[in-house]
Parts: sequence; structure tokens; C-alpha cells
Amino acid sequence: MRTSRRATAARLITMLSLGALVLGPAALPVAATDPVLLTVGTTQDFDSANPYQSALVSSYEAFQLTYDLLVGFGADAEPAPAFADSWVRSADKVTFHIRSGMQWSNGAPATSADACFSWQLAIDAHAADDTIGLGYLDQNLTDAGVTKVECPDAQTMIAYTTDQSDRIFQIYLPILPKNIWGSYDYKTIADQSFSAPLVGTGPYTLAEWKTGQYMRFVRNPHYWGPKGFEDEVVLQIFSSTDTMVQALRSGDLDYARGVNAAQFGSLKTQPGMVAVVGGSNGWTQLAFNTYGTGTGKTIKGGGPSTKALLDPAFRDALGYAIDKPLLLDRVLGGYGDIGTTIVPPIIGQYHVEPTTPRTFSIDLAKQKLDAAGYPLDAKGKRLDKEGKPIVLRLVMPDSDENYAKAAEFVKDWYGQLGVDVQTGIYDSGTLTDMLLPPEAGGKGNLAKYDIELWAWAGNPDPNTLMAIFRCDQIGNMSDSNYCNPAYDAMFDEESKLSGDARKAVVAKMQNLIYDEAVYDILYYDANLDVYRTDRFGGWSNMPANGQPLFSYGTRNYTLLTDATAVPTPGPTATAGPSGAATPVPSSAPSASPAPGSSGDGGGSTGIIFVVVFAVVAVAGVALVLRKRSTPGEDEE
Amino acid sequence: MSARYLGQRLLQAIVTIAAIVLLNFLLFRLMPGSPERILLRNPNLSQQVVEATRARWGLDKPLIPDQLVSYIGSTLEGDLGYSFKFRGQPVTSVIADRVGPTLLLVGLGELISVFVGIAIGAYAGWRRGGVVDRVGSGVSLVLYSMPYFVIGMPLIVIFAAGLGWFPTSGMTSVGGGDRPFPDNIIDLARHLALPLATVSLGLIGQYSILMRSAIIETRSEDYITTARAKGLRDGRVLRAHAFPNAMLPMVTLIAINLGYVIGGAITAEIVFSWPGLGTLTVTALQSRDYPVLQGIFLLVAVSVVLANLAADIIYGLLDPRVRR
Amino acid sequence: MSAARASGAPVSGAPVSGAGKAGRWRLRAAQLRAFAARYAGRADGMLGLVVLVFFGILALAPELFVGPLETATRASAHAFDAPSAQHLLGADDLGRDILNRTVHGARISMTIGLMATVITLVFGVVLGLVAGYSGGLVDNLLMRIADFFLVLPTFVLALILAPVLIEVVGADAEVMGIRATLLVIIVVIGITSWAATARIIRSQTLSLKERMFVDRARVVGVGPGRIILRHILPNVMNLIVANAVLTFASAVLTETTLSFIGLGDPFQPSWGQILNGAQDSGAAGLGAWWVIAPPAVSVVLVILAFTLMGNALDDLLNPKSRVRR
Amino acid sequence: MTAEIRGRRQWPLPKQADPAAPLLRVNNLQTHFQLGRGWVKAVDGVSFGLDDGEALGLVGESGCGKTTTALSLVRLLPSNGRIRGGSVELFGIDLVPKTDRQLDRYRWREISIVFQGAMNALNPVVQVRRQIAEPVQYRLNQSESASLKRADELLDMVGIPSRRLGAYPHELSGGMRQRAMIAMALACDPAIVIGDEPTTALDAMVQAQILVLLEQLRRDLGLSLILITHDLSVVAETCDRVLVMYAGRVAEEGPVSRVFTEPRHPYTRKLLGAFPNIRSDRRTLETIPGEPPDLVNPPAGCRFAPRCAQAMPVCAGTLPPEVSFDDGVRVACHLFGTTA
Repeated sequence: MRTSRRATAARLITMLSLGALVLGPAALPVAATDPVLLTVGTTQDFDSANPYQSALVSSYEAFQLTYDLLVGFGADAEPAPAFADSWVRSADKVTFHIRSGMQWSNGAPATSADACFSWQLAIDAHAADDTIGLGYLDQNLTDAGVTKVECPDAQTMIAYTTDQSDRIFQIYLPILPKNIWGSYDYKTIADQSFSAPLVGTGPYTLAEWKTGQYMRFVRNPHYWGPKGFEDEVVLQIFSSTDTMVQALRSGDLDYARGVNAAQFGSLKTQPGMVAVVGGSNGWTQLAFNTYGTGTGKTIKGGGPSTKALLDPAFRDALGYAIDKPLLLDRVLGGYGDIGTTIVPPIIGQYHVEPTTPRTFSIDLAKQKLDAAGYPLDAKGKRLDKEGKPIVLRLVMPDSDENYAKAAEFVKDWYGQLGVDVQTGIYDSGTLTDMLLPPEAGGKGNLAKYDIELWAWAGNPDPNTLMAIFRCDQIGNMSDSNYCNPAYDAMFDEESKLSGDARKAVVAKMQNLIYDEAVYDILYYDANLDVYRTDRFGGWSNMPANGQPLFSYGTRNYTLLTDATAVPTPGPTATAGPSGAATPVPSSAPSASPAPGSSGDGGGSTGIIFVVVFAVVAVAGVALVLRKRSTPGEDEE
Repeated sequence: MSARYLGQRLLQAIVTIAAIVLLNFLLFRLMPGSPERILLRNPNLSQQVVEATRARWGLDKPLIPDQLVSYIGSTLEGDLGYSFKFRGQPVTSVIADRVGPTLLLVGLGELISVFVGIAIGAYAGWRRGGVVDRVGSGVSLVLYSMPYFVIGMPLIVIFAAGLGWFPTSGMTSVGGGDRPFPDNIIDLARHLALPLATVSLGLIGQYSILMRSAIIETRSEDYITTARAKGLRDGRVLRAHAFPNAMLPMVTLIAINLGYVIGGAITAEIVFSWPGLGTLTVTALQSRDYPVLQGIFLLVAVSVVLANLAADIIYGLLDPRVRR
Repeated sequence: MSAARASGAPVSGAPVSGAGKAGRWRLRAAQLRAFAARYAGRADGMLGLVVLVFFGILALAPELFVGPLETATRASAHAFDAPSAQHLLGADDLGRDILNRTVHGARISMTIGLMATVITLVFGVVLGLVAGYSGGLVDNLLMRIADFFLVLPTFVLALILAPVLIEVVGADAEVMGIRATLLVIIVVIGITSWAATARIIRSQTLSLKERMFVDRARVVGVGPGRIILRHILPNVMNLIVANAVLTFASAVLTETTLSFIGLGDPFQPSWGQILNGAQDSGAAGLGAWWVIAPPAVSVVLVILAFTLMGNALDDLLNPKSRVRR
Repeated sequence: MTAEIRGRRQWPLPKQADPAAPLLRVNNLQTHFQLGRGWVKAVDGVSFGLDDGEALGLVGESGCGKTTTALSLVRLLPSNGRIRGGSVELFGIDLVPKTDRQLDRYRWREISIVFQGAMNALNPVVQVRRQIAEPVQYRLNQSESASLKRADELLDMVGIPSRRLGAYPHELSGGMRQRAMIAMALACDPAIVIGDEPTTALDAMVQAQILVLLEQLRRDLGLSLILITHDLSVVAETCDRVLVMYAGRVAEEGPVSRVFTEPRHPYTRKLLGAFPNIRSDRRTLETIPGEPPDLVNPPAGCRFAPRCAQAMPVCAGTLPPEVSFDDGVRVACHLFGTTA
């Protein structure tokens, strides 16, 4: 039990020296041979290093760095040479020419056999009525109508298709090295316990993955394409946008994905930083529970709380009560686009605005409700055709605060119409279950929701998002339980078409869903990205209305240049703190004392506040304790 | 310490762990939502795929006995299944990755605060009403009343965002831990400083309050008067007589406290993006990663039980009265 | 000691139930007055009381002071407006007045704290009384269960229980104006903290059970339920009060932490929820300290106030006040 | 006598000691306690002396200040206690003005204490022999092994079998613990041992054994003893002189033989009178009617006056002076004031 004085002293010294170590040299000496790092921050944790088990954008980014697709994406998201450097379209097939002399990151030659193997996996799975892993990737091939692949020689791959669609050039299927992956069938690869070998033809290869921390990629020495300035790419995960933004400000990060509107606003005025609003291929919607529409089915003791929800006129009227510009401004800080049709504007060639748009007017909404046969009662509550006051249950997931913010507005606006709204926030698991009708194993009899507030994001092809409204998606992806055979027919039709013919049908489908008001799309979300220009140049948005990274393909990674060596072109010319002589990231915060002017003032006031509070609190308690310890009650 | 005392504690610990394992199983089967649905929120899934997925994850079998039996069996083997969120990774490896950082943070935090908190508390209680007591106990009470994240947020605002002395988050500088020797330690220390300060400050508050009252209680004991009468130096009386006795309740309290400490560390980790069990818990909770949550709960609960067992044993070693 | 003698309060454990009903009330009133006088002598307890009364008044009628709760639609300022004459504590990311939300948060945080305390006490007291009074197998079983709950990492358990319970009650349910998400937090706190109370009550019950007046009642043929209610409960009341105040402090702390992690309800913002919003919107990094400081300071003050009060009460009321969390 | 006993000391006298001075001389000691409502005058003007090898009994009702008087010698007072006047001269050195640090020199080495209730007075988590060795090691700067050896000798001396050497307090019986306590008090070979009701908590049989032991040690070691007790019979058996205290003041002091056979102060008489059989239960002491006075505002005159059957008008207003008699008895009572 005895602790010697010397031991105590030794402990103290250890602690002090640790402290000195911590506070000591802020700037670490960096060896000249250190690799050049591009550091990219995201708040989305990666889910898998196996492409077939990836569901998140961040993981897509990760696997696309390692693997090539057969056809990649160009500067404007157009099909561009990748594993295949050219192709020829004919009536029932596409002939791809595989890049010659290409090597895997381990030095083995990459040939058409690898491409055939990779696509064949998906064809096999489809033939067995199965999917690989999560089933996101292989479905691309099915959607494109690919039935068979052949590789007559090392540089040629022929894919046979059932239709002429362009979707075959947007297939998110990584081309895997057959000599390594070839020993596994698709079932093994699909297994969650499968540990994917990391050899690819992409520009960088995954070298290290620390869950919850980062993925580190090193340059693939055998990459066929242009070489980016960075030797290594680090995708760093942050648990909050706040810490990510601070890392960006301090120079620890070169690129931050998905900051919030307020942060975006404060960063975009910073010299040396570029803030990009990238349109997202998705939206946030109000999905009305229209169960029974098109099928006539009802659920005993369940289903939507009022038949009014099945009435397009009712839903249409509600649409006039949503002030979308205001919503966009208050919830997304004005970044993003006002929501209308089911194909997001980022898919520019297919998106159309509705022909008969709804504009915000509470009065008009009231009139339309009155006209559609939903009168007010004496208490000012809107009645349905059965004479029952309409109370709508609005459900949303707890994954993002914005849902609840948007819901507040909706509740308020519907309330002005005499329609009461009850809100419920659920974890996504509970919520998903809640959206399923009993025939699909849903436990809730669809009785717990009338309107769902959630979001979707899709692939470059509009079909992924448009499929949500198909009848056969009820019990699966559909969250409105909407069914319309006419819509399904149009879907089947446009899937086989390409070019303007397809655009025309897609436009009709967008208008149909808009007019039916199955969904009220509140806004198209925006990706707010910010990057620094002091170390890397050559940033460009891909496509032009997107952002440099986390977009289609990973092309921009290969185009980055050394910003400290050459004057940075364009609007970023003013960038770059002069002190940055070394191109290597220094964790030294002294290199750039960054917080913005507003943040600075607020920060120091904050410090004063905290200090004052601490002093007052401590003084108060000290006073109390002093009084308390008057002698007398001490011992007796 | 007698074998009987030890055996009794051991048995108690084993029964508790068994109960935890059972509770763990039941709790997670009660959880709402079906994991395959969340994971497969995917446009083009057929019902067969969903079924196949359920089968793959063993969710199609009856709860009892099949799922229970296989659960207990695999738990005993240390196989906790595969993470839903981090696909392709076994739960044990996902958790193992995060145990280190949390252990570092919570362990060092405990160590520092046990020393500092107990020192402050002991001194404050010993010199009740003195300057150290008034200031130290005031600060301690305020710290005790602060949730960890309330301690952490101003630290970030002042020392990271404001003064820029420390990084705001993470455990290593962006780019990972493959720096040469002294640099990686320095880098780690700089990242560790603020989260560690947060956890330590929170704990120091608790421990010094507890220790203060333990010492005050001890101080009025007769054997302290005896020690004083012996003409021993004040410090010796404190160290040799008051302190060992006041430590007895502290040992138990520190062990019982471990559960709370981990809870608090979760919020500290979130504030600082510390890649430990806390952030993992929240990630897993958000993606309903049951196997990982299950693993974390099991790990934490068992650690607390073992810590209590250790406390009982230490108590037995410290207090001769229990040895019989 | 001398104070106790001077005030004429009965020396420990005198049978309160001995006198007639009126007599008992008179005795109670006298005890209460004496107790109030002693409490007033405790500077720390009084400081706690003042703070508590302040927040209590805010919580009772927030509308009176700051008008109705500012929601996204009713936001009166612009995003991250700094403190000004119009908005004394500035505004958050949606332009909602922080003063308004902090004052309303008082109501929500304290209601949750109160309800959680009630649940904790009901469970803890009932089980503690039953265990202590019945002894034997029942006692053993209940205390093993309590031990189990004491050992469980309550916070992790709370994280897991919350979604389970939400499923049971449904997220849009409301009880007494409290939304289901918050009810869940209340229940979770209750479930995970009753054990400590039960232990304290049990040990006091055990010692009371052996007292003369309980024996006397038992001999006369009074049933166990009645003995517990009429003879034991009044005598553990002081313990319950002291324990309640300390439980309240930890309930507010737990609520704040759970809400901060994201288990709160954005439609009924407690202080923890406001802080969660601040964390999500990156207020700290934007230098918007005014979003963080008011709810944070409020939480700390309230917990501090309850802790000070609880300690004072514990010293005054608990016959064997000892070291505890 | 003086020289002989001091010559036996193993350890030197304090440097400032006057070899010719009496062992202990307490003059007009005033020890008060601060309470919210004022100062409690627990000891208010007590004087007495103690010679080498002498045993002095301190008796009186509980709360009369006898323990405070004894503890004031080495100032072992609670934090709210102060010595507000008087002197405590040990070997002619006044201990009252000494700082705590300086006083440590005298504690245990010169004046040690056998506390009442050894269970609480011994540290429960430290082996008894280590507790005994502690003052030897830290006060006399002996090595740990030498200290432990000394402790073992002492334990042997007080009759604790050697197989119990490693015992912790709770492993010993009440009598054993008290013996250990005595051994501890003797560790530094002190000049004075104060016994603070050393036998109160023990049963009669063990009490007798302990008293025999104390008496024997006193003879063998030439100790000077101050014995605080309720129990007049103990005083009668063990002590040379007795000091009767009432409400913080000396009522009567003198050789046991004189005071017990011819009590002069009415309080002493009551005390002894209430004591029909000298071996009777000490609880009979409390049968004196009335209660001791409030020591915050004590009566202006004789403090016993309100309870005294022989009280005179002067008793209520004037403090009785102490009157010494030829037989060595000193009394503070107006009944004898005139003869002085």
C-alpha cells in the first residue's frame, strides 16, 4: 500500500514529459521522400471493400478507384474508354475492344478473359434467379438486357443484348482479375464473409482499411491512364461534418464531401477553397400511402387512415400547400433544386419539368379541397368523404435532421388547410417494415403511415428511380404502394428504347406521376462539397453540374496536378498560403490558422463566455462550500 | 483471501455473464425492423433474394431453440457472426479494431483521473474547507454535472478550432499511422490530448467528489486520532492511515462506475470522431447492425462484470477483514 | 447532533404511527418546519433550490416568458444570427431563437427528468420494500436481479432498448403531451436506474422491520401490506426524498446524453436535443457558441442544482449517509 | 525518584528540557470549542501537576472535560477546538505555543495515549505489529526491521502470544486489542501514558487483567500515568492521586487516600456517596439530580451550585477559589473559602 515518494515523482515526470511531447513540436519534420497524399473526407462510413457488398456512395468511390468498369465515365458523365478502349454497337450486340498491353496492379496482363469472367458472374446469378451480394451491381446487366458475353480473343469481348438501350455503357460492374477471382463462383463472392482480393486495373489500389477511420489507396504502378499528382489517396471518415470542416480548414484535408449549408456558406468565401454545389441524383419526397390504387385491394383493420389518400385530386390539392422555395431555403440553405418530377435534373437529358405545375397557394389548395369534396367542419377540420376529420400520420427516419425540419413545415402548411398531421420518427428498420403491406410480410398492416418523408438516390440511368412506381415493387421498393398498369407499360416500353424516343416516354411518365401526385417531391438534394486548391490543381466537376469527386467514375483523381509547382489556373489562382513550400500535408495547425472572420469573432466571444461561465460556476460553488465547512459540524 | 470468498465471487460473475448472454440474445431478437430489408433497400430485389438473404443470415429459423442454440454455441466459440454494416467483416474483427482506441482513451482517462481525482479528493477532504477543497470541490462538482460532450465541445472550440493547438478529431493525422517511430507517437498524443482531457476531466470530477467524502468519513475515525497522537507527520497520517481505508469504498465504486464511464466515453468519442467502440456503437445503431451491437453489449457487459470481479478481489486484498 | 436534539425531532426511528391521525399530522408539520429550518442553514442546498426554482418557473410556463416554441416554420431570425437585442441568445441553423428554445427545453428536459424519476422511484421503492420486508427467497431473488441491473452498462442498454420500446408504443403516441420517443427515454432511464434505489430502500426496510413498533403491529395481526404502507413507508420517506433528488439529476444527465446521441425528438426539443442539433449543424466549428452555450449551461446548472440539493438532503435525511455516486 | 526514572529512558530528553523541572505542570488550561452559537468552554482554568512515576486519575461525569483536558496536553483537538489560555509545561517546556509540527516531537515520544475502544482506535487494514512499529520507525528513526522487532517485544511484554504477531485488529479479542493498544503506547518509551477509559468497553474479568497489566508496567517501566475514567474503583486501585472535574473545572484534587476517605467538595461527596459500594456499577454516577450546566454560557459562580444541596448565595455569583490543604488536597468550593 505504501507508495514511495520517488515513485510518485517518477510518475509526475513521465506525465509532464508526455505533456511536453504533446504540446512540443507542432510541425512535424517531413522527409522529402514521403508520398504525396490526397486526403478526402466524408461522413459516410464505408461498408465493404467487396464491390458486391457495397451499398454506400463512399464504398462505390472506393471500389472504383481500385477497379475499372468496362466502360467508364467521361468529363460529362458520358461513356468513356476504361477497361475497353473502344466499342461498336450493332443491332443485337456490342463489340468491345479491350485495351491492349494493360496490366493488373500486380503486373499480370489484363485481357478480355477478365471482362468476360466479371460479366459472366452476373449472368450466372441472373440465370439462377439470384443476385450477387446485395444485388446492386449485377442488376445493371439485367437492366441493360445483356444475355450473353463472348471473348473470342484477348482484346475482344462481345455482349449480346435484347434491346438497343444505352444502359450497357453505364454498367457498374467492376472488372475483376480472373486469375485471382476466377477460383470463386458468384455465390462465394456474394457471401458476406468473402474477403475480396485487392488487385485491380484502377488508378489506385486499396492498401489499408481501418473501419471508422480511413481507407488508404496507393498508386497502381501499372495504371494505363493519366497519373494524378497524388501518390496515395486517403478517404478519411468523420463522425460529424463539423470535425470534417475543421480538418479542411486546418489543411489536414484537401476535399470535404457533404458539408451542411451553413458550413458551405462560410467556406465558400474562404480564399484557397472552392465550394461546389453538385446536383444529387435523387430527391426527398412525401410519399402518400395509396394502397389499393390500381389493385383495389384493402387491408382489414389497416391501410391508409382515410380513403382520401387514394384520391389524386386530394393529393394534388395538398401539393399546392407546400411552399417549396421556402422549404429549400430553410432546410437546405437554398442549395439544391425545387422538387418536381421523378427524374432529377442532374440527369439532364431525361428530366422534364411538369407541364401543369402546382404553385404554392394555401387558398388555392383550400379551394381545390373544397371542390374535390373535402369540406371543413365547424371546428375548421377538413373532413373526408366518410365525414371523418382527416388526420394524417407522417412518418420519417431518424437518420437525418432535415427530415424532421421539413416535416415541421409540412405539418404547419397542412394544418392551415384543416388537415392535422401527426409525426413519427423511426429508425430506418422499423420504418421500412412499416411501409410493407401484409402480403410482403409487413407487420404493421400499413396502418401506421399515411405519408412517408424519406429520400431516394439512383443510378445514372433514370430507370432505377422510375422503377419505384411499378406495381411489382409493392412490398419491395414501393413506399407509396402505388400501382398503375399504364405506367408499367410505359416503363417496359422506354426500357427498350434509346435516344429521343426514350426521352419522350420518360417525359410522359414523369408527368403522369406528377399529375397523379403519388409523390410530392420536396426538393432535389444537393451535394455540398468543398476542396482546397493550395496543394492540388486540376479540379473539375464531373459532370459539369456535379462535383469533382464522389461523382460518376473516379476520373478526376487521375487529373490532379501539383498546385504548388504551377500557377493554378482559373478562379482558384488566388489560392494557396505562401508558406506551403512542401507539397506534403503537414498536420501543423500553425500552417494555416484558418477559422473564418465570422467564426473567429464568434470563437473568441465563445471562449470568453466559457471562461466566464466556468469562473462564475466555480466561484459560486466554492463560496457555498466555504460556508458549508464552518467548523462545528465537523466532528463531534 | 479465502478460496470460498473467491469462489463465491467467481460463481456470481459467471451467473451474471450467463444472464447477460441470454438477455443479449432476447433483446436483439426483440428489435424492430428486419435487417435484410434495411440492407436491401434496393430497387430490383425479388422476394427470392430476400428469402435467400434471410437464410444466409439465419433469420429464417425459429427463434427458440434454433437461433438461441446456434447463438450460444457460436458465442462460446467467440464467433459473433458477420457485421451487417461492414460487410464481409466478422463482428469480432470489427470490434477488435475499435477496442484499442477505446481502451487507450478510457484506460488512460481512468488512470489519470484515478490518480488526479483521488489525489485532489483526498487532499480536499483532508484539508476540508481549505483552498484546495473550496476550489477543487467546486470545480469537481461542476465537472460532475457536465455531460462529457459538454466538456468536449468547448475544448474543441477553444483549443482546436480557436487556438489550433490540437487537431479536432480522429486518432491519427489524415493519411494513417505509417509514420516513423517518434512521429507516430507524437501524432497520436496530439490527437489523444483533447478527448483524453474530456474523459479525464469528467472522471476527475466524480472521483474527487467520491474520494473527498470517503476521506472526510475516514478522517473522523478513531484510528486517525491515534495516528495523530503518534506524532506522525500529517502526510504520513493521510497516506498510511486515512488513504488506505478511504480507498476501500473507492475500489468498488470505480469498478461499478466503469459502465457509466463507457457510456460517457461514447459521447466523447462522437464529439472527437475517436474511432473507438463509442462511435462504432452509434454507427451500428444507426444502421441497425445487430451483430455488432450485440457484440459490443456483450463485451462491455462482460468487461464490467470482470471489472467488478477484479474489484472484489482487490478489495479482498486491501481489506483484511474480508479475507476470512 | 445537538441541532437534532434542540429541534425536538424524535430520536431516530420513533414510531410515527403511534399517535392518532391528527396527532400524527401535527407531528409531521412540526418535523417539516424543523427540517425546513435545518435545510435553510445549508448554503449549498439553498443555492440548488434557487436555481431549481428558477428553471422550474421557466418550465411551468415557457410561453409566458418567450412565447410559443419556435419551430422551423415559426423561426423569427436568420440562420446563425449572433446574439443581439432582438435575439438575446442568437439563433440556430434554422433561424430559431435560442432563448426561446432553451426556455422551452427546460420544460421538456425537466418533465422527462421528473417522469423518469417517478418511474425509478416507483420501481425502486416497491421492489426495495417488498424485498426488505419479505426477506428470504424473494429478497434474494430481487436483489440478485438488482445486482444484475447494477452491473449492466446502463447506457449501452438504453441505446438498445430505445428502438425496441419505440416499436411497442409507436412513435406517434403521446402521453400527457409527451411524445413517444421521449416516453421511451423515460422508461429506459427508469428501467436502468431503479436498482440503486431498491437497494437503499431495502436495507433501511430491513432495519426498520426489526424495530419494536413493527413487531408490535405484527403481533396485533396487521397484514404485511398494511405494515409496509403504514409503518415502514413513512419511515423510509426521508430516504426516498433524498434519493429522488439525486435520481433526478442523473435522469436529466442521461436524457441529455441520449438525446445528444440522436435518440431525442426534434419536435419536442430538450436541451440534449438542441445540443444534438448544434452538433449536427456544426455550430462549434462555425463559431456559433450561442447555440451550444445556453442549453449546455442550463443542463449543467440544473444537474448541479439537483446534486447540491440532493447532497444537502442526503446529509440531513439519510440516517447513515455514506459515500455514493 | 525523578532522576532515577529519567535515568531509565532509552531516548534522550527534548533538547529544551530542564532536567530539574517537574515532569508535567498544567496551569490554568482553557480549551474551548467553537460552535455556531459561541464557544463551548469545555476546559476552563484547570491546573494540576504530575510527577515522575505517578498515576493520576481524572474522574467526573461524561462531558465534564476530563478527556479534553488530557488530549489538550498534546493538543489532539477537533478542528474547532482551541487552547485559549494557560500552559502545559513538560520538563519545563511549555507546549501550548508550539506549532503542530513542533508538537509532534512530544506526541507519543513523551506523551502517548491508550484509547478507549481499541477496535476503532486501531487501523483495521494494517497489521497490529506494524501499527506498533510505526512510531518507532517514524518517530525514532529506526529501521523497519528494528521497529518490527521492538513491536514484537512489546507485544510479548503485554502478553500477546507470538503466533498472533501477524494479526489484524479484527482478528484479536477485545482484551487482546487493548493489550496491543497498550503495547503501542509504550513503543517510544514515553514519559507519560494517558489512559482514556482504557477498560470501559471490556467485560469485568478482562478489565481486571488490563488494570493489573497497566499497574505492573507502571512499576516496571516507571511510567507516569494519567487515567481517565468514570470508574472510581479503578482510580482507587490504580492511582496515587485523583483529580475530580466538574463542568470544565477542577472540583477537588489530592491523594487518592485522602480524597476518597474524606471528600471535601460537595460534588466529590455526591460522587462517592452515590457510590455505596466501591465496586458497584458506574452508572450510579448519573443519579446525581439535575444536569450539568450549558458550557457556552456557564453560571457566573460555582458551576455545581445549581445542583448543590449546600449552595449558598455567594455560590451563584462568585467563582470559588481553589483552596489547598495540608494533606495535599485542593478544593474549589465556597464552603472552604474562608479557611484559606
